Amino acid sequence: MAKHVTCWSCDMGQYFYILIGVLLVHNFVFSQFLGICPFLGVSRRLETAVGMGMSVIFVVVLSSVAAFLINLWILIPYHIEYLKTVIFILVIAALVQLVEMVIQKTSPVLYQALGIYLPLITTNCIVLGVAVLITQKGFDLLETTIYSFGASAGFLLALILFSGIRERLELADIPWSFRGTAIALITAGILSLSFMGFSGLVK
Amino acid sequence: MKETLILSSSPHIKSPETIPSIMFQVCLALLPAVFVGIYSFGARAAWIILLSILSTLFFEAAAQKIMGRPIAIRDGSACVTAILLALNLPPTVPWWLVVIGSFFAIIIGKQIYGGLGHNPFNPALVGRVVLLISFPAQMTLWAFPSHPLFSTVTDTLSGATPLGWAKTHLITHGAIPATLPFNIQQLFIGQTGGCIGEISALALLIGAGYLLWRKIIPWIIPVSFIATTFFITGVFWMINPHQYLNPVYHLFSGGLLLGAFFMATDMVTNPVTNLGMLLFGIGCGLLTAVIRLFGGYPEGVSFAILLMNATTPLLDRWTRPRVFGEVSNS
Amino acid sequence: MILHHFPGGIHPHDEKELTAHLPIEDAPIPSRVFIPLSQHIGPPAEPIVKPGDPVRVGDKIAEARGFVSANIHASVTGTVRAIRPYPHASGRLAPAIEIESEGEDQVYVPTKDRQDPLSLPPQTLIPFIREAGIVGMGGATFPTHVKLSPPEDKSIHTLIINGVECEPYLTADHRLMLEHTRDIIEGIMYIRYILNASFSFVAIEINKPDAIRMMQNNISDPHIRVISLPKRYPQGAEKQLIKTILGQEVPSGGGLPMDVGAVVQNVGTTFAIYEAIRWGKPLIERITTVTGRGIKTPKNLRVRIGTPVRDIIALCGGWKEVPGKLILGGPMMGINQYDDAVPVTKGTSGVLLLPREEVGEYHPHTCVRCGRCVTVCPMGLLPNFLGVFSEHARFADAERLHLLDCIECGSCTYVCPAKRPLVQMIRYAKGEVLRRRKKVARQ
Amino acid sequence: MLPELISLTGIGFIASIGLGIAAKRLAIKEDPRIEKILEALPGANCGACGYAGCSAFARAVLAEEAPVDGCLAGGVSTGLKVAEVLGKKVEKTERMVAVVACQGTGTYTRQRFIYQGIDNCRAAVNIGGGSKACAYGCLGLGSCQQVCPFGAITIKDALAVIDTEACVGCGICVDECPRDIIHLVPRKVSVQVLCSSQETGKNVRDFCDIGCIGCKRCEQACPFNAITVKNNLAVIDPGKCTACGICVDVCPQQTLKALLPITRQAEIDPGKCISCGKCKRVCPFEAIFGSKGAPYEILTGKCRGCGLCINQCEADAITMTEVL
Repeated sequence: MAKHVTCWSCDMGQYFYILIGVLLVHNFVFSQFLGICPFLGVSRRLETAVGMGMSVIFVVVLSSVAAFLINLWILIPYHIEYLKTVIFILVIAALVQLVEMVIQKTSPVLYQALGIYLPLITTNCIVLGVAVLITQKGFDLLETTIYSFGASAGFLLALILFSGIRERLELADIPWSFRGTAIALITAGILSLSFMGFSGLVK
Repeated sequence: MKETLILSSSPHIKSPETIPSIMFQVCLALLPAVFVGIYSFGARAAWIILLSILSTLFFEAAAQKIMGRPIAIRDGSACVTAILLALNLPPTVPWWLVVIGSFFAIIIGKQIYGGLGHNPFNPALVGRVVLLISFPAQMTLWAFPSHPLFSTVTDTLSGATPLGWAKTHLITHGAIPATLPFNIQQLFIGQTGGCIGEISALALLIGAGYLLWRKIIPWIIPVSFIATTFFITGVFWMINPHQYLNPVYHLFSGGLLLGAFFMATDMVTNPVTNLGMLLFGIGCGLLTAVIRLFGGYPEGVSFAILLMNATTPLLDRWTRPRVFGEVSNS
Repeated sequence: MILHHFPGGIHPHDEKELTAHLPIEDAPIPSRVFIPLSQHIGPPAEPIVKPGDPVRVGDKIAEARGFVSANIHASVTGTVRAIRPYPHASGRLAPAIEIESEGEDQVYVPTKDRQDPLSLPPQTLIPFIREAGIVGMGGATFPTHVKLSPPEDKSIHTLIINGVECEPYLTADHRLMLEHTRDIIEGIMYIRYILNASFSFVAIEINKPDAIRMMQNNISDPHIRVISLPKRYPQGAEKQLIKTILGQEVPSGGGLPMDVGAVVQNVGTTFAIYEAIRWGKPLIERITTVTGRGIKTPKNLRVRIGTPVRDIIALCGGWKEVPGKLILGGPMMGINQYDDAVPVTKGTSGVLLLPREEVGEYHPHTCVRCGRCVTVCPMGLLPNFLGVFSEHARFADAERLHLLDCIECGSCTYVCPAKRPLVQMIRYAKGEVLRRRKKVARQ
Repeated sequence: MLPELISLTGIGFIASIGLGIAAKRLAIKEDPRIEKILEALPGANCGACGYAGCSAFARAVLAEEAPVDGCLAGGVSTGLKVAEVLGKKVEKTERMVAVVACQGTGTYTRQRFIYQGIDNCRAAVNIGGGSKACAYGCLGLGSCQQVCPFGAITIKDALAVIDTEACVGCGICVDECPRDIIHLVPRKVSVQVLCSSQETGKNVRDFCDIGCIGCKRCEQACPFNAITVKNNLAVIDPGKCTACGICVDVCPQQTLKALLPITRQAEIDPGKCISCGKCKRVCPFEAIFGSKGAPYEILTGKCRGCGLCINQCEADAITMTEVL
């Protein structure tokens, strides 16, 4: 559904709301609980967290735009929206492979650090989630870009915050039975609670 | 045989300050607010505070017992958490809510992380936010102070805090009310609705003054916190006084003072460097103002501090002080 | 004069009232002295006497070995009894020369009387200092002749005489400045002459107003200025002192005072330099403060090097209360001993006895991140993180936080409400970092 | 039906072509054997091999910088697996085990002062040389325990105790011990001197109930001349020691201990035995009985496998067997 807005500042406000909304209020990790697997897996070190977050931003924006275009040019005209999931996954998988190869070539250090988590981007639900959501919400191309950027930047934000805490937890005297993923999940829960403070910020 | 001597690494003298002494002084500084709370809300407030202390100490001791660690309830940190939690509850809450709150504060907020010193989040705030989100009805059932000391609260009504009242009005009428239910003076001395400990700015300032004088808490965090909130709310008030509250009103209402002086300054969960503390305070202030002005909740102090707690490790990392002689002078 | 500010610092109670008013007393000659061969930084001296040899007070008994080393002299007249391992201030056994003294009444008779040393070329004065075996007497025990011979490319413009004595309890330098004012000023003239320094400062903490007055009244040279400094530990640490007076920071990562054109000398060392150049007297005795609430009668004593601490404690009436700690040096940086047989060395600025009730408690807690250590660190470090990293053997992380810049002043440990032994943790981590470096270098 | 088919296959086709090109252009060669070597390694990342973790070791093996059996933690079996990956042969390495040459628990050894400080031997040794009155003894603060990647060390009553079963002989603790009292010895039956003190016997008695006092009784008792007392301390020549345990019996301080339970035993072939009785005379344990005229026999419970009888037997009738 296309929008017809003439006021430039209202336009900007609209985009700002989309960005803030998906970055903080409906943060994919903390309030929609998507992408938890890489969130827990790659948040041990700040450096890898940043690397992972950046590659997710890259992949998500790229795949969302691709999904948007495919949706617009192929799925809608031929009335095959029901194939959305299959086709999006296909596109995402291909894109991630590409990113993986690019990183391996350009930055071996980053590649080593991200290790097995790179292929995980394929199965990072945020990627498919964003692609599906933008078609559901009826965004235009710019909104899609902003929304997908906001969503993945929110993922990066969550990763960075979380990796800081986890680096600290590594030095903490945590009871034996709660070490590792257990304490990480509890911490994520508390963070999620605090992110609920943003609720109502964007209607 | 000679008397055996003691050997240790230098230095051989230590300052008299200890963790229990710090915790004790924080408790002491909270007493004015406790008294005002009990004076305003009667025996019920006293009961909530007492219950909070008892259940918190119980959970702390039980957790340490189960984990096979020395029981350290005498270090006073659990007591501080208990009082802060109680002061952050409305005077009308049922007793089981207090117990649940202290469970989350001590067990989830602290002991699971390894106890005092390891918890990344302020335990009292963890307890409070869990309650606020899980039991919104009970947590927003306010009472007006009914002054006769040691009476039980009977008249309760919803949305009686100044901030909550203004927000409801803003949502229903599209503007804040022209005349506010409480004037600044009432807010300052504590004749207003709210949590047990947050109503009297005066009582909190007395306690805060004591802590600052004894250098128990750093001044940077509360000052930058309050100044940021004051500044942002002030700017919006100047832009549109019909929609946004007076910054002075913001300053003395809600949990801003309690949070800024007693909870943001929790040493375990805030940065250790001066610049880090400044950024921490500014961040708390910014988030508080944003949530208060634009968010769904009328009050954002708890969320703001918890969110900034999460940034503490990063702030510590990014704000290292300059090492002596580090910059080349040549 | 504008004073500059170094970061951090603490204000412990200075406890100097115990001994500040007591004139220096001469300790009686001990029956036996045990003179360690290692009383300085660098390799131990090489003995040049053997058991059975008669020695006179002031005779050289061991010779400096290597560049950074110092001569050792007999502090009493008597017979060498043995050269054997003996308790040392470092806590281990170290070789010492044992001399049995003969007679109570032994006065050192000056061998030289140089009326006007300033007429000699400056470089010729350094051998007198080297010969006398003088080392930094503030506790660092760095050989003084090395410190006074900076490399050609470093020009020294400022000489700072350190009379700060910021360690609590100690009053040895204070009394020295009061009772040997003119001699110290004479010593300053010699050092200044050797270094060709344009400016000289005598830095004294404000809590010694009589010493400041005394110095001011006796200095006639306009190029020597007495500066009274605010009371703050570690004001007397070399780097912090230079920063306060010159506003310049000694570079991090192994920088030396001479990198900013300054040399710092302790007043005790200055006095020893005076005696060495003027009278040819070697370093055979020093002023030391015997103090603390554990000793019956605190005193400022002039003791012969090698005197067992046991004798000194007995001289001062012995332990007053249940013994807790026996410390050589001040309470902030001194080394504590388990054996009172340990002898006084050139660096022993004080003998501090603390009763059990003052030091018996030791209940360290985990770090509560209060940040007090960060506030007081005079080097701008993060001692809390250094401590935690040391505990978890994360030495590379600690090194990244400038672990090696720590001067071990103890301020962090003093203020820590969790009573964590931060200095020990940091020292341990330093040792491990250096060990790892050596290992890498070997490979 | 057609649009679905075309779009799905079309997109798939385009993607595969794109990826194919990328794979060519951005190809990176990685030796697949690294993965295989990693699988063979224990993955403890202990660093005992001298490399930063198993992955680095695998690379070094491939680069022929490290030996195939360089993994001490994995031992022989791992070495064989790694060699298999590379198609190489492996020389057999002797399995080692760490031994703490001190038995000075808090019960046996006195303290010379009260130590206040961190639980770390390397830090504590700088405070007055350590609080144990013996300058050679185990400080018992657990530095070795902290660095052991295999959890083979425990501190019992201020003394490090090594679990010989869990120990893989990586030697990390040897390096960590500030007293240098942990040694690596071959993992086989042997007698160890569990003391490092070079103090005179009198001094040792002053502060320790269980230390070597240099009395030389073991030196005299050893039938193989494997023990000498140097600097007031018994030293065993591992080449000569047969682990018979005579010295263990004579040591008045209980300083000498057998490392592992005895697994060897002599056996007399009754067919070869000429019944001369020399073996019986030489046996220090009265483990051989019999009388002239009939083959001698070994008393299983008493034989300690020292092998003295083998040298005496003229008929080559005695052999050593492993009993488990």
